[in-house]
Amino acid sequence: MQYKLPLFPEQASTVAGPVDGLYLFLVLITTFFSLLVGLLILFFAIKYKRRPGHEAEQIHGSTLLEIIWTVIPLGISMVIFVWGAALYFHERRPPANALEVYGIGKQWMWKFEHPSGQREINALHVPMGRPVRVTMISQDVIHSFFVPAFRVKQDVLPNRYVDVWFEATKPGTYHLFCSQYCGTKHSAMIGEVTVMKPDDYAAWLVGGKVDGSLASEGEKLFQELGCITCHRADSGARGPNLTGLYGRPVRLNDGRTVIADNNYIRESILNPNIKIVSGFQPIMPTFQGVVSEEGLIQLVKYIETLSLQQGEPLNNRTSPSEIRDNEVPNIQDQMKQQNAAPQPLPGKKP
Amino acid sequence: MSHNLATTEEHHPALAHQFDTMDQQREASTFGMWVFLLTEIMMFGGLFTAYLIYRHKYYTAFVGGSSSIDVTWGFANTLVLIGSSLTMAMAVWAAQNGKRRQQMIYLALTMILGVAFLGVKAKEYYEKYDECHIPGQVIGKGFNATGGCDAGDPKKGNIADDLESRNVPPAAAAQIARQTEIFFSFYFAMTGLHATHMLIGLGVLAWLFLRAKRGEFGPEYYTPVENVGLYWHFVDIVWIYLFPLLYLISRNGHEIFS
Amino acid sequence: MSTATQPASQLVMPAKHYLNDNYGIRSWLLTKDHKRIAVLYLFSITFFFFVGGLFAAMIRLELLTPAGDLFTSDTYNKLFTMHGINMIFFFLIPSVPAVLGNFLVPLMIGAKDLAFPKINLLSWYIFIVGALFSLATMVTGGVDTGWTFYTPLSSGFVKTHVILMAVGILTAGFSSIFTGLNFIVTVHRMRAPGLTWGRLPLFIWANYAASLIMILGTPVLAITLILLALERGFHIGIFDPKLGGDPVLFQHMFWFYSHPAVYIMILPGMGVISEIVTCFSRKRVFGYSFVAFSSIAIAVFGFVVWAHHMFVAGISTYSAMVFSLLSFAVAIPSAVKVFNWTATMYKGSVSFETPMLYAFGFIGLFTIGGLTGLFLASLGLDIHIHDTYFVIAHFHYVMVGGMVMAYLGGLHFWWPKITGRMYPEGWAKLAALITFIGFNLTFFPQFILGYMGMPRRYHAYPEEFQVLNVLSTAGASILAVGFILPLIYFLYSMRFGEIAGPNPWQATGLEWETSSPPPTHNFEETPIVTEEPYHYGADREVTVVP
Amino acid sequence: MESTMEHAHPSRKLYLLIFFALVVGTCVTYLVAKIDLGIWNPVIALAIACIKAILVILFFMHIRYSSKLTILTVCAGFFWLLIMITLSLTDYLTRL
Repeated sequence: MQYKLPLFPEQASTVAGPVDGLYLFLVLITTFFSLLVGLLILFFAIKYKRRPGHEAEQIHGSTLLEIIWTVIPLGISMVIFVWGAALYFHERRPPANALEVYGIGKQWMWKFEHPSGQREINALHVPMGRPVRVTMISQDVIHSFFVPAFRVKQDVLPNRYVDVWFEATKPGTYHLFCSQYCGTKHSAMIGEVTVMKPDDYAAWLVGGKVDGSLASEGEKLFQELGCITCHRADSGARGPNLTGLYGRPVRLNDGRTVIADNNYIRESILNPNIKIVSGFQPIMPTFQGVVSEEGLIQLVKYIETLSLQQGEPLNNRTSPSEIRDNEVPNIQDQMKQQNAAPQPLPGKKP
Repeated sequence: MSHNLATTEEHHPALAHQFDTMDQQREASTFGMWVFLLTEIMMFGGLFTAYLIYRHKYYTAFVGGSSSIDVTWGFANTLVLIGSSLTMAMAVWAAQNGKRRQQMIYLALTMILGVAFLGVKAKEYYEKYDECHIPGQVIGKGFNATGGCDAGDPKKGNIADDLESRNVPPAAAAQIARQTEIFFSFYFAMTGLHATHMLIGLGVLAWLFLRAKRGEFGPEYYTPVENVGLYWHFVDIVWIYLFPLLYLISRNGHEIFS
Repeated sequence: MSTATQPASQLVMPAKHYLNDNYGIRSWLLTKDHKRIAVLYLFSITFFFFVGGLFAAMIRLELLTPAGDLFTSDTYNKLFTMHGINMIFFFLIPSVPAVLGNFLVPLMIGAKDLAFPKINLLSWYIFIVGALFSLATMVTGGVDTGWTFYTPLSSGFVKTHVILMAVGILTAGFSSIFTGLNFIVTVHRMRAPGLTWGRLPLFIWANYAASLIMILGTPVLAITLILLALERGFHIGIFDPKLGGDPVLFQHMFWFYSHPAVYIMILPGMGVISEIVTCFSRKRVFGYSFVAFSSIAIAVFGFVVWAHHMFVAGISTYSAMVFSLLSFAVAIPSAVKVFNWTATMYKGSVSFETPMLYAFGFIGLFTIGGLTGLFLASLGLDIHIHDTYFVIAHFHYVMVGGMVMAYLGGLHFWWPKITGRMYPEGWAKLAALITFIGFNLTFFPQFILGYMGMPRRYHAYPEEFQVLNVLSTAGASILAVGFILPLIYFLYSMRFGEIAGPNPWQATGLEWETSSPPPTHNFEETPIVTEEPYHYGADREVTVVP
Repeated sequence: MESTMEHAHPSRKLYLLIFFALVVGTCVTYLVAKIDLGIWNPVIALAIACIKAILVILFFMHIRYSSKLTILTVCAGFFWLLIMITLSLTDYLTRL
């Protein structure tokens, strides 16, 4: 049996290289200072070993030296800070054209949903060479999405969408770990991320059996739950028109303005009357306990696609999340064409 | 003055072996008490920080919850506690000046006011119990999603009904009422921790009273009275903040629900 | 200063000292003597150290193979939780302060006792009550939340005795608060005549700084655990997302204490090292005031860096930047200390008794531990290594490689003062060497494991991590020998060790000017301090390096 | 060390005066709360609370007559409280 002893995980994303670069720099710093201190101690220990006739020379200290070894570490650590912060900033900002995947963590499994409707458990297929943004939520405790080969990690929280993004650079299968302790089978909450070449990925997307895209499932829910009774386009509607809403700033009736992002839409379904759109009455019933996390994701996705149907000029839009799908003329758009686009909503209750 | 006294008073019965003088002992214990109060500041501080964050996050629910508490009792209790602080300060003064009888009277008054405060608090707690405002599902009938025992119950205290009567649309009132549970969690955690401190304080006051009765305190030895006084005033200060933070959230009738 | 060295055979134990002042179990359990209370702590925490060590051994055995085949996952989860809780709350936090600090603070400042001896005894009892809660939890099935008790897992999901354990930790926390309070008041109000702040031993400075953290941080842990217990017991919703709470707030409040708490653990250790290095270099510590103030700086900065445990927990990017920047600031005073210790040896007269060997171990391992902290404070890198074995390795380099080394070094250094007898030097040197080797073999592979991506708290792991795990387990078995050896020879030396005499190391400091073991009231007459600290080689000229 | 500490203590008259001020503060807090001042309501309430707390600390708790060390201790308490609150808020106020 042959054992390998690798020192690095595979580099399979665009940030892996830069992260390893920073790591190596820090390893260098650590080695240098550890050796410096270690060798100095060794040298002093030998040179000034206690022997008869030799006495210690009483030195009180040196302000100059103190300043030197305060300022130099301070300088070095500021370099590390800026370097690390720049990387972090990059890793925290999903590019506008990222492919969207939705993830749900629960004790003790990962569920992923692709916009086109594919569902996976403890597995995630992503294309190579394209940024992927995973929007995640937990159904119970805190989990953490960790793919060492991509050098990305994000805690997955209950009651709140968080996202993480990466751009895979190398086809293959990589570990997906839950890295936040989550109870009994924490170490079994693992999965595989499969990075595929774009063609293979397209084939994979078409190959699976799919009920319907997230948006079309969301539309079904939208009708079943009776949302359309109030959220209509006409002027007499009791709820705000959702078309063109996603990613927009919304003025609330207490004067504040919020961006209608995933979390706002989710919150508005569960606790609709806390942040009310200006000009409307707080009359919507809550859907807490009525819609599952999957259902919420579908509704959010549906509301997002409502904004894409408008065909407004792009420059009127404010949020990058709105622009993203229009700019990318590949798979996702093909998928959209396959899945029936939502029609103007009929004003009747199911 | 007591500095000079201390040097001649080396064999005072209350002088502990590790100290050289009464003065050193007095300074050490008072400083120790202040350091202890420092830890108390941080303990309540943790709660205040959490309170601030949630008040920011669930402002409307905090308004709803706060409105359901009877502000008059809170106001009265503030006065009671301030009064007890005065009598406590007087008790310390009496001890410093060697007036044993007055000291006992002031200590007794402090205790009476403290008990009165806790009595009012108990009444308020019972009211909350009666209105099903105890957070969690363990005590009483459990916190109801409508913010009271039953929606439409003619009895007062149903937060949803209360909000509706203030022109809040029913759907909004229901959701705000459900979120008030978090307000009540803070209400009980904060006033509960405060009341626990009061209870401990009353116990210590009773012990002081007995010692005062035996005539143990005088101009040269009054540190225990002074330290208990510091503790009692600290508990008073906590309440000075709790009153506006818990009872007075938007009492002005401003239309925040629109 | 100290008397000239006498041949060991001529030394005799003092006729009357704190150990033979009176006898019987009552004389120990009702003692108000800080030295006896220190000994009580010594036995209590030694017990918890070996209980925690046993859990560690079981963890390492399980991780020998990739599959989770030795214990069930629930048992494994309890093992690492109980290991963490035992080691942190019942060993590391009380280790140097409650044992060496209790024994030495009054001796070093020339006082008869701590300012509040009754409170000192009370805090031992409170510690024991907390420890009993913890033992009760262990006996009735343990806790499996991880020592961090993250909500909502701890408040609503696990089925073990979380409340009981929270009460245990809370109680032990109050013991720590009272110890800190006692030290602070004692240092301010009980110093011998002439012992100004600039003349205080660095061990006192370090313990003073750690005490500041104890009194300012611990109450926040207390209230956090109270809220957690209320939430679990009464289902109120402060951290529970189902009821609108924010689980991340729990992390903020938990780390507000638990990050500074690592400085409670390491600062007194640094104080011990400062004493040892100067003594065995026969030289005044280099840059006394810088070493002293860096302790205070660490204590203060330690409070403003807590969210670096939460960079991937869902805090805002802005907040993460602030906390990262501040985290780098806390590294500076630690670096200053390391450089000053090294410079202390320069032109010294260095000898290699066991305490000095531990001090060498400390400086080397703490340097590595501290520098790997920079990896974790660096935002972009922390995303990858957060919650992996890298964190475990870093933490153990600081806590075991740093703190436990310092504790053992200090125990060897002051053992003659505590018991009046010497430990066997040869065995002790062997143990120090074994500990050093075992430690590095155990924890160095974990840095690599962590960067490879092995998450912490994993019961089973992918096969490619096995080689490094086997190395680590092998190291742990060596480390165990290194820790059991001192237990044996210390016990042996209490009866059969050579008589030490008042000052076997020819060290400076008031604690060496009284007999070993000291009399119950520490000093025959209150000492008066007229010298600067660490006044070694009084005859020599003092030179200043430009 | 300050071995020459002042042992002056406030008179009973001063205590009564402080008590009176505290009662007035409480009444003002209670009455102002009923007037609609928008954002200023909580600000005024807390400002009065702070004044009351300072009065209690200065006079009832004798800080006005205490050593620098004691004053420093009190300040440290509020300083650390401020650290906890502001640094926690760096997260909560900037979360999107």
